[in-house]
Amino acid sequence: MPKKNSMPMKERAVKPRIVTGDEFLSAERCVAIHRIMVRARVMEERMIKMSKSGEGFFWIGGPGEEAFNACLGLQVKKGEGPAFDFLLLKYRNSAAMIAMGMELIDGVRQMAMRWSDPFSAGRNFTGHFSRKGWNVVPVTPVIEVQFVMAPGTALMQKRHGGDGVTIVIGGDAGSAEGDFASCLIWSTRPGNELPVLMLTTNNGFGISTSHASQHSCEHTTERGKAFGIPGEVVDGNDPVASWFAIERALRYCRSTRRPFMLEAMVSRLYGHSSSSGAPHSGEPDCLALFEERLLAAGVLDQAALDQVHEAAHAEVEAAVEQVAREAKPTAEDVQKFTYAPSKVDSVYPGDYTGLP
Amino acid sequence: MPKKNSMPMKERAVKPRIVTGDEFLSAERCVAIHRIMVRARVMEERMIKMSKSGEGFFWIGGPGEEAFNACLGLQVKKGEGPAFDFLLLKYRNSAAMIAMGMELIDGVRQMAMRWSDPFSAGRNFTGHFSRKGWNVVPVTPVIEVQFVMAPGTALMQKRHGGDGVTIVIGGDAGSAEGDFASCLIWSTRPGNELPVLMLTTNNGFGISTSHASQHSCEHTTERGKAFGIPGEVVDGNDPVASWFAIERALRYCRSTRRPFMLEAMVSRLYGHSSSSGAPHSGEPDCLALFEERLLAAGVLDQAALDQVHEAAHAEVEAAVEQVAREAKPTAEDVQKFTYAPSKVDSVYPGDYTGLP
Amino acid sequence: MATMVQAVRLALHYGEENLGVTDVFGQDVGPPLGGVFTATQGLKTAWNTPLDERGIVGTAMGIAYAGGRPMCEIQFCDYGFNTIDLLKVAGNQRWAAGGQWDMPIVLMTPSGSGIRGSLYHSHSFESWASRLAGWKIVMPSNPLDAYGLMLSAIADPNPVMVLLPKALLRLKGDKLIPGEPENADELKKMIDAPVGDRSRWQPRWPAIQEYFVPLGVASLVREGDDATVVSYGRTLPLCAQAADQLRQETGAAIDVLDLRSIFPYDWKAIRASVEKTGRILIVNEDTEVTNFGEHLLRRVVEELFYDLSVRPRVLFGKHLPGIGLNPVYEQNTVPQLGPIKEALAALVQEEA
Amino acid sequence: MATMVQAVRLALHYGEENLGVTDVFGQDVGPPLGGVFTATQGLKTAWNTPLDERGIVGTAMGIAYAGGRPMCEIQFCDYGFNTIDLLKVAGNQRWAAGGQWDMPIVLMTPSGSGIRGSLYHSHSFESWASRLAGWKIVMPSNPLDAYGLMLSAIADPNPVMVLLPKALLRLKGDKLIPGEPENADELKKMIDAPVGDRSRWQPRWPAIQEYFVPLGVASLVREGDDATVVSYGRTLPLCAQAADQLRQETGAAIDVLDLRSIFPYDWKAIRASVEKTGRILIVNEDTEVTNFGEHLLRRVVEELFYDLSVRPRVLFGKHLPGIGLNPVYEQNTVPQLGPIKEALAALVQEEA
Ligand SMILES: Cc1ncc(C[n+]2csc(CCOP(=O)(O)OP(=O)(O)O)c2C)c(N)n1
Ligand SMILES: Cc1ncc(C[n+]2csc(CCOP(=O)(O)OP(=O)(O)O)c2C)c(N)n1
Ligand SMILES: [Mg+2]
Ligand SMILES: [Mg+2]
Repeated sequence: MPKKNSMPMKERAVKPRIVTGDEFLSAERCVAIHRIMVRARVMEERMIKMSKSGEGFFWIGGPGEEAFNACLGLQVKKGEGPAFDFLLLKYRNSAAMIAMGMELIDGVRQMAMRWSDPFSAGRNFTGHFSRKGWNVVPVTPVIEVQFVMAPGTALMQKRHGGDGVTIVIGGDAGSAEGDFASCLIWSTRPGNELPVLMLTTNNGFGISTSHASQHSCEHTTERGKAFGIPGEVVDGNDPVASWFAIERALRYCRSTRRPFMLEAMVSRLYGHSSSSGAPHSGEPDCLALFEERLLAAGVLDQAALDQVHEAAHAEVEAAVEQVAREAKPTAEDVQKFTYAPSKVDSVYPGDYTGLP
Repeated sequence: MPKKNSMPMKERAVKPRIVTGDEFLSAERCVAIHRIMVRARVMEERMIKMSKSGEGFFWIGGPGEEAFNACLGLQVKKGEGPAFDFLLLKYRNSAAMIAMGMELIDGVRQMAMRWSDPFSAGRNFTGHFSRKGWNVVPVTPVIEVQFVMAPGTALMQKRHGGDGVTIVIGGDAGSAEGDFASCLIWSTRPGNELPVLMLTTNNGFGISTSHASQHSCEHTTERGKAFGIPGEVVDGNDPVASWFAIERALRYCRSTRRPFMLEAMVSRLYGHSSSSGAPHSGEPDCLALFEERLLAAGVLDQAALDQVHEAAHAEVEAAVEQVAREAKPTAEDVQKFTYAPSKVDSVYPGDYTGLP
Repeated sequence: MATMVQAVRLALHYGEENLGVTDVFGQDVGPPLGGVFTATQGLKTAWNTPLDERGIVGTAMGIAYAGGRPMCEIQFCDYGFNTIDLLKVAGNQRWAAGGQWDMPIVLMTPSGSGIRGSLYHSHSFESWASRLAGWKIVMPSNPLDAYGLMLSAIADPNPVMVLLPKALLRLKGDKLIPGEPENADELKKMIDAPVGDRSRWQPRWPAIQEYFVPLGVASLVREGDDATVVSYGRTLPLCAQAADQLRQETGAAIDVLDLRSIFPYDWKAIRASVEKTGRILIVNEDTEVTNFGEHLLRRVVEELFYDLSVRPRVLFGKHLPGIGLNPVYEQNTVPQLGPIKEALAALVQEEA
Repeated sequence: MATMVQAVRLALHYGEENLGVTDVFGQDVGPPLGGVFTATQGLKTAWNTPLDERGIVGTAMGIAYAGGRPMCEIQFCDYGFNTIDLLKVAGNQRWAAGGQWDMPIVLMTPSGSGIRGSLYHSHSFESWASRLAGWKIVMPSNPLDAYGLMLSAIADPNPVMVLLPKALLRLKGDKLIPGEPENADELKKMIDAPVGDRSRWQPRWPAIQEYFVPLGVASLVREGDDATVVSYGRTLPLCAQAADQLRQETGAAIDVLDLRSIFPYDWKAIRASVEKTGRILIVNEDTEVTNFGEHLLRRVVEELFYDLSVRPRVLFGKHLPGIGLNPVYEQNTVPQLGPIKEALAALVQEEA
């Protein structure tokens, strides 16, 4: 519930900041991160409702990973082509996309399976982003295959010059797929090391199966050592620690043009997906924890926090309303976008048009 | 060339032995190992000739790996079922098979593609063994897939009780396949660790591609550390070192029921296969090196060595001659062994008989 | 009556107790979940694996080599496409090694559309699977057949793939499994894990009986002289429904064959029906280029060409990269009742 | 005349110089070997990879996403079966993401039997490949077509798979590639690496020219009114030979269609020929259950049933787990000249 009479910024103590160990984030940065986290959370919670109301079907997403993802998205070198960072994401990275500038309505469009969904034209599950202008390649529902693509984008970045990095993200359970190991090998070919930032968001589970029950290797970062890949494990619930761990990791990849591994310990606040009912798990909530710190440090007061939430709710509701009026795909759209136009194809010079 | 008048055993110095560091092998064991190595080498060299003469086609095999493989085969707990060791081999392990008791003529039968070939009925390439009575599962030409099967046999062994171990062997290049990593994960599931001996025979190459050009991880054993798997690297050209490294590795797996990694540095004396022409590579030859040591230590004299070679040649020639008279598969054999008989199949109660 | 997931669970239990099943495993197959569709809840040999399909298939092979009888699950067939080489090896090892080793593995996986699964929970697998020589492939369309086919899959000493139609997994059958309690609620209480904490829950298994649906035997679910329709899985009940409606509306009587076994398929049954009717429609929902139904059509053309009164027909899914999430996509990508009925009507009506 | 491997090498060189090819890579593709069949010797962008097919396909996709134009090789198609999921993703990503990204990758791999390759160097891949929606698949049967199809594969912005018939890789063609020296020995001296030390060898490239064989266009290699035979790859020259022999022996004149593109295939050409002849035989060497040729047969039956004078025929490889090494196995598993000729003769002779 938003409260009236929030304290205006200027009245607060000078230079409030949020500190972890000997690292800190300025009030301005905290406010920016917080706003992203809230907007992501509110959007995802609205989507969970949509999955129950029939406005959408399946939900899967990032509540519990907002702190880490917001810090990541804000530090991406955003742009198109090998001079910029490439992002090979999974399905819990909405906060990173929002940090990069994604409008919430675009997330809602995908959840509502609209033709206007800019990521998949109403074809893919929510959270399966794709954005060419930002080098966000299509998220595939197939776990971990992004790790065998990462060496390809990173190779082009290294060849191009500059400091573009390939950021590839997987879950803790997914690291059991051989593709994770392939990325270790391909990104350290002697003389051909590649600027790949291998991220794991470790929430301790793959659906119902605990990480601890299947993995003797506690952190994926340990697996890099045999390949000379440095790594770090960070508390993904702490935006301060996350911010600087990501900064260090990116700096290493950008400057050395070599791989780095970072594992963030995160929560999975609404369970695996709407298939498991999406009840609240009771795990530590990075947003609630951050807000306590923001209040304690006087970066924001309760009223200001409430305003952020209120604005996010309004934004999402407006989005849901508008999206409800947007067109669905039609029967004619089913074959669209199968093929790119080709001058050397006599059957499909344009798109796919059914059997030859 | 065999020489006459070889020194009889009893005239030799008392207790000659072959020493490496503070380990040694007795004369008796050396003689046994040597005889296996020679028989393996002579058989493989005859097969290379067969690949050129048209008596066979493609050749691939183990020259350069005999020392390590002979020591391995002699230490296998041989038998059928989960109480015994399982062997998940590749195509360069003929010396291990010979050490276990394989008749050379069976190797020749496969090279000559005879119906009598006990490993594949004239269907598979040479060196692609299979022997149910010895727990030698079919060697597949698909590199590295044996590493995802190993957890299965080892699971049954652990469950059965006793000290049976799964011995799985791959090449250095093959370790780049994700299946190698899968074996690390599956054999160390917490509380479900498995008695798998993961062996790599590192000859520095995969066909024409050097290990050094593709792998920042010098030895596969380094990759076990993140999973708590102990490991060792051994000079596979030295039977003494190999013997004891294998002994230690097997003892660890047998007693702790956990995985161990062993990498043997070996030579690839006739190149990758007959496709590369099979010329001698000039790499260190474990057999020649061993014979020098046997002579120097007085375990065998030149005449005795020559006799071993002579006997092996005679054995192989007799085998080649006999095999030439043995039947080839016929057109009727093409479908055989596709299905095991089944009481619940109304179309194929016996074997496959063509389309339903 | 049991649902198909319950039938599968009962069959696996029967297999554990009577047919030597040693391991039921896969992603989320063991406690606490017992499978994303709950098909493996409460089974005594069920265990969870790492998220690694290649490891799952390979481990099953290893268990079989060492004398076990494993049933492994690929959570959705959509995620089995990185294991085709292993499936090939499982199917060829006996042939390759001159008949030394059996390979008694069962691989179970949900297949097909109908659960709003979007790109990667809507794939069909049977056309791919039918190309795996050395394997046997089955796909039930009702709980009793699921029970009987699963028992045969377990008893057969060769690799058998059990494709479960995603769309039909939660539907109840109309025939009791031998030994199944008559009251569905009672069955539920006995073998469905409760919502919430399951750590101390134990199933109470009904005294179910042996019941094999032999491999390679189709089931004639509707009978008639006017035409033949061959199908299986999700589209089978739609074909039966279409036939029923046509019968009522036009009096046309149609043989509806539930293939049940995709390989080996029941050629005798297909032949007998086509010899009788001279008209055939083959229906499935897999993509239409190099579709298993095209193989059946080829057999018909090869052996029964001169028995055909009219052009033989097929109805398959579109050759497209996937099935989209918005229902508009799914409805226009894979066969639904309407088009099946239209195709059947056209088949019956065409002048010979 | 160039062999097919030389033609491929020339095409890749042309692609590097003129069509933006950035990477030619795969196992043993770079120096010193230049490919197990030498198809990539001397190419300036060729490099060796780890022994990891999934890494190869994935890296190609990554390169394409980042604006490159990669040509990757799977050493033998037999070793590509652990990458089917990745091939599916490469084929569906454009569709899945609403057309945002092109995926201009070429995947080249030797396919089929004929080199005494035993179980794992004899597989055919086209039936599998034809199921990969979003891909285009080609398979040349002579060096000039290999050159022209490879150029089209490179120029096309979609994923294109180039299947090279193993058995024909070292055979010379009978037509010059535009710009190819007339003397085959000279070509060899210019572009084949010497035996022995190659560390300082450099190719001298002839001034070859652009020559596209458009995707989806078959080639009519023999003409006649009496029957149609459709094939590609290893079995195509056998079909042509059989047609020639029949013409000499019986006077029968047969349309021999070299499909060249497997997807999209040239339906117009097939239809025109079958409308003319009323008789068709489809030949390939892939296994016979759910074979791409069965799809073509289905199209024929669907659209040309009433134009057929006699039963349409097919000749494929047997549904078996593999091809054995002993030549007895291979001869009795995949179509050879004798059976092809017999089938053609029977097709022509049958009374309408
Ligand atoms: C190859 C593949 N196998 C199985 C699945 C089904 N699946 C979807 S998410 C998931 C668990 C993933 O766990 P993790 O990698 O830890 O990521 P998290 O969901 O916990 O973020 C599974 C098994 C899949 N999508 N892809
Ligand atoms: C999956 C797979 N990919 C490629 C090949 C082709 N191939 C056969 S042997 C080989 C090299 C193997 O090298 P390594 O693992 O080091 O074993 P080595 O031959 O050196 O003993 C390759 C690439 C194969 N057999 N299987
Ligand atoms: Mg997780
Ligand atoms: Mg090697």
